[in-house]
Amino acid sequence: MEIFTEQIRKEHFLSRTDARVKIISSLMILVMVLSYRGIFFPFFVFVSGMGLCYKMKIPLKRFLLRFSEPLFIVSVVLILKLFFSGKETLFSFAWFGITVIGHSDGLMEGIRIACRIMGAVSIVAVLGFSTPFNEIMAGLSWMRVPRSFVEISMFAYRYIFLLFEDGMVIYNAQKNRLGYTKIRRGLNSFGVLAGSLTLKAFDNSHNTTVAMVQRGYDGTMPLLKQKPFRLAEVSLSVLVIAVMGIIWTR
Amino acid sequence: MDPVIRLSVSIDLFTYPDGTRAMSDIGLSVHNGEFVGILGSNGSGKTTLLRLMDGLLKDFSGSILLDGRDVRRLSAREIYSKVGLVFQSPDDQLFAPTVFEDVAFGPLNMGFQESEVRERVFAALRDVDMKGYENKAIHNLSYGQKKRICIAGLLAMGHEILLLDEPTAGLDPMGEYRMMSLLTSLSKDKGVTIVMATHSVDLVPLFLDRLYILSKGSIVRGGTPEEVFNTPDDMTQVKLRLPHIAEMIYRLKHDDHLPFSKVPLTVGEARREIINLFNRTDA
Amino acid sequence: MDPVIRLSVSIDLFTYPDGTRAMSDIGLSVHNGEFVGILGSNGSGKTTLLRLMDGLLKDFSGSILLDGRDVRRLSAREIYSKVGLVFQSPDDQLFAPTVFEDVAFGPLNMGFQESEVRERVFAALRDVDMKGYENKAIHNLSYGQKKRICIAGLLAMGHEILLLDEPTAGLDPMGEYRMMSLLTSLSKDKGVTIVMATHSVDLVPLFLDRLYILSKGSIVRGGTPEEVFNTPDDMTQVKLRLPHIAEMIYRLKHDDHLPFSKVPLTVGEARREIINLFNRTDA
Amino acid sequence: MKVLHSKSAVQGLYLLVVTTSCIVLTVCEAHAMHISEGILPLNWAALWFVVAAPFVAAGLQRLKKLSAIDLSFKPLVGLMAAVVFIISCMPIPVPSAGTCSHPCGTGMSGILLGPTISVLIAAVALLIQALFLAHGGLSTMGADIVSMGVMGSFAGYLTFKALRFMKVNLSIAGFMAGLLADWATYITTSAELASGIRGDSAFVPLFWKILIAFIPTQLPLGILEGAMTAGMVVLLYKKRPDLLVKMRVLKPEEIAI
Ligand SMILES: Nc1ncnc2c1ncn2[C@@H]1O[C@H](COP(=O)(O)OP(=O)(O)OP(=O)(O)O)[C@@H](O)[C@H]1O
Ligand SMILES: Nc1ncnc2c1ncn2[C@@H]1O[C@H](COP(=O)(O)OP(=O)(O)OP(=O)(O)O)[C@@H](O)[C@H]1O
Ligand SMILES: [Mg+2]
Ligand SMILES: [Mg+2]
Repeated sequence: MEIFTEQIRKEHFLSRTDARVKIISSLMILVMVLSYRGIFFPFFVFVSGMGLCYKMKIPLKRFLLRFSEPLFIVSVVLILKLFFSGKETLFSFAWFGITVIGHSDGLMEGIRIACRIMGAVSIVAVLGFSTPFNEIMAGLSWMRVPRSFVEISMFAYRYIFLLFEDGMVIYNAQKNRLGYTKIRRGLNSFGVLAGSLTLKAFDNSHNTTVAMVQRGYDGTMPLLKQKPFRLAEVSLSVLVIAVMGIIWTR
Repeated sequence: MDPVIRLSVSIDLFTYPDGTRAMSDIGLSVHNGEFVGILGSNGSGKTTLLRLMDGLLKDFSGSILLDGRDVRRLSAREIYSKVGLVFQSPDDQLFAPTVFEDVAFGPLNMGFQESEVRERVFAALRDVDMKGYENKAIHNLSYGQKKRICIAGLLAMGHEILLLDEPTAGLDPMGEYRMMSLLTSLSKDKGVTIVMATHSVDLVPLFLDRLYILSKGSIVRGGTPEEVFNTPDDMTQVKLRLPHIAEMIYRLKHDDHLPFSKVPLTVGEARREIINLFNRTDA
Repeated sequence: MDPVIRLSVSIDLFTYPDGTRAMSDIGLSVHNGEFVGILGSNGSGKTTLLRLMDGLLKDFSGSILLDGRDVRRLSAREIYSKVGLVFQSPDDQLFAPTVFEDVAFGPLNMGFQESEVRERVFAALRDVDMKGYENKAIHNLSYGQKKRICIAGLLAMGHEILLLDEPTAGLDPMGEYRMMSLLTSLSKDKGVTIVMATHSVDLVPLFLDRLYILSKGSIVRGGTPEEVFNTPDDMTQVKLRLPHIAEMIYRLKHDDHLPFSKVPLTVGEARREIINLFNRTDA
Repeated sequence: MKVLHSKSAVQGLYLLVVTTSCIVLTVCEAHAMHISEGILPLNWAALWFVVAAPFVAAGLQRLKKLSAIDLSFKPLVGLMAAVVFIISCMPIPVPSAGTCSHPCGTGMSGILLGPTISVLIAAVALLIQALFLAHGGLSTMGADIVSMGVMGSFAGYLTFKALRFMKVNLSIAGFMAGLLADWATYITTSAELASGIRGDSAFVPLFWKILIAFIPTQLPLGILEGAMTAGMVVLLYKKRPDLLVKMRVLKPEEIAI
């Protein structure tokens, strides 16, 4: 489960910032990125995001993992736009008897989308890299996101880890009894694993509910209490948003 | 013995959905502030009995009264504000990601302020010797450590009645001893009523007020440790044994014909008996 | 002692991914056919050590040799056809829906014919006193029953080396005794090598050939039970204790100054000592 | 003992399918069935949020009602969300589009917990993926909820109900539900994607291009998803029918035998 970026949360300026401030600022910047018609602003956000990731000392592997999917999509979009849309020919060549045409206006359009993607992705990545899940949840709940939605998200988050753990546990138990030494038996073992993982998970969800009810669970999970906003953080973020806004209007 | 009866159980029959007759002809009662043990072999029904008392299993014939009221009629809140159950397997009980969050869950639900919650959590962790583990992920704990956190989770809530399903299984010998002392002091000093299923025969006579022996879903004997731990053969019949000390003195008395006046159950008593004997023959 | 060394462990350091230093400066070896115990308080690293020996944890510095070959270099088949590990928590080990399917999993993987598989399963269930439960759903068993099925699952495979993580925790006293006798006979009669983590101090001297005491991830003592169980204070330092019998005689000898010649560890020996003492003073 | 031999074909298939998908999981990393962060411009992103909102609201309403009766319902929904999360993280390569696609799992959750709850489940899974995996995105969550949550859940649920009403057996109903849920999701995603990135070009040809690019994987993926859904339902039916009753998939009398 190391793909979860939260696992690498370190002590740094952003991780200490109030989650609500981070969420609101990120969402505002995200909206600006998406509504901007040109290239400059998203690109600027992208570069700042990279800078923050660097400051947070995100390990390279996690960083690449996180950006691999968007980068991939960016390249697909660029290719699609370059060759399949637009009117003005940028270049053309023959390829197995087909004339392939690259369009300059298509390319421009592609770059615009690419910047938008990278800008948006990097701002959300910074939020994800710097904020633990339960803080985000507490923040969302403060922002009037329905409480039950927040709660099932927290359950889900917990169960994701549990499923992986239980999967590993069963895998080890099987390996220990020669479960994966022959291919045919291995497939069979894996089948047993999938089935019993499912059943165990259902049982587990039932058992833990019983344990929770025992300890006073009445249908609503207790959440982190929010500390009061700190003036310095709020004013800093207002400043950042204002600067961003000025750049955006240019 | 405090005359107030907190729990009174009388079960004619309880059958699990798969047809297992797990409980029949049970009658027992637990007084206020008592520390009662339930002993029995594997599969004799200890866990089932505790779950029945806790209101988790309802499909039985008979009655279980908590402070005089039928547990089947009580709401979850009414039961669990008084009664806390520690499950036998820690994995059934722990659900939060970290130690602190798990132990704090109960107090948070009770509506305490954050500072009070923290205080209770830290006190409970101290009681089970797990201070300093607050931020450790639950699934990274050792088995005995998990067991301790389970108990801490209940201690932090300060129930009046505790049901404990083998709380000392998997604890190291010192932990076992400390846990039992802690429970005894809860019962003696704070008046907490405790019912505990256990296999630790040797600790029973040191700490428990009274015990019941279960066999195949029925109670076969009940009373103080002295009354119940009688002869080794009676115990082997129900797959238990005497405490080692008692076993030894029993053998010395009956097989080797040393003139012990009684069969002591604990190290302390046995020392006294042996010294007495020694002085007598010496003189 | 058979001079052939089956397992030889020397670990400089093992750290869990979350930073816990779980093991350091470990050196031990297990001879063929030996029955070796590992004792230690909760969190001292018993489970970690067994998992290391079983090849489940590989990120350590040092070496673990199974029949002279590094476990990290061996394939799963090479390790697990020789070595079997019973996990501490039965829920970690049992995965099939019914008792029969779970116990049969190992033998089936070993490629036996159906009749042979059935034979092995039934023999193993008999050994752990669980005959008649073949078709019961695992999640409907009691804790002690699950524990027994775990052990049966390994017994059915007939490994040469068994690693057992507290196999008797949660078993009733008679089950505990029987299990230990069974393991001893496996080791003495069939030459199976057994390493077992345990908290059952009282049973150790009756059954084990040799034991190691772990504390905070290091071995602090090793030897025969007589060599290791020394003074109560040494034991309390590592959160263990002497067997009750030894404790009593120790107290009688050192605090009450009765002239015992040695401190016996088992009921049988203690009886002999006391009778001797008695006869001596009598005469 | 017959346990050594008997294993229904469907269950076997389910197991095989899960096996292969997990092998693939280790091979391939990029995935692209969710619409990625930033692809949709603000107006389109907002539109899809508006479309998704009533369904999410209905889901919340129903969650509130059911969890008041049964305290273990929320944890169960959370568990299903985790399952959907994992299933929809399982990338399968799409050679023709040079990308990966994945099953969505909402057909299964739609059958088991009902379509509106299943929309919620999709939303939760998507939120966690967006925040921590850059799989999908915050701004495109609305669109993804509509395709995976709304279309997937309702397609799965309605198919299952209709087939069960016609007395089709459990495994076939489950299979068809999974299959159609997957295809419905993918068609919707293609439409959303086409409208979002078309710029000045025409919608319909782009939609077809995207649709066709995904066909080589989406056809088999649908079958895989169908098998998985059927496997899950049959597994539960065989081993833990009590759970199916609790989740209101079956009536108590249906498991009496
Ligand atoms: N959920 C269940 N469904 C069916 N049978 C069950 C269930 N739980 C327990 N049993 C059976 O009921 C009997 C009593 O089980 P119980 O768990 O109460 O025993 P126990 O005394 O706690 O044993 P242990 O010492 O092993 O914990 C056992 O034979 C067990 O197999
Ligand atoms: N997966 C893990 N990740 C991090 N730390 C762990 C992990 N497993 C165990 N530990 C820690 O390592 C130490 C040794 O644990 P281990 O499970 O080996 O103890 P043990 O001797 O088996 O204890 P017990 O008697 O309670 O079973 C403990 O402090 C424990 O908290
Ligand atoms: Mg029990
Ligand atoms: Mg351990």
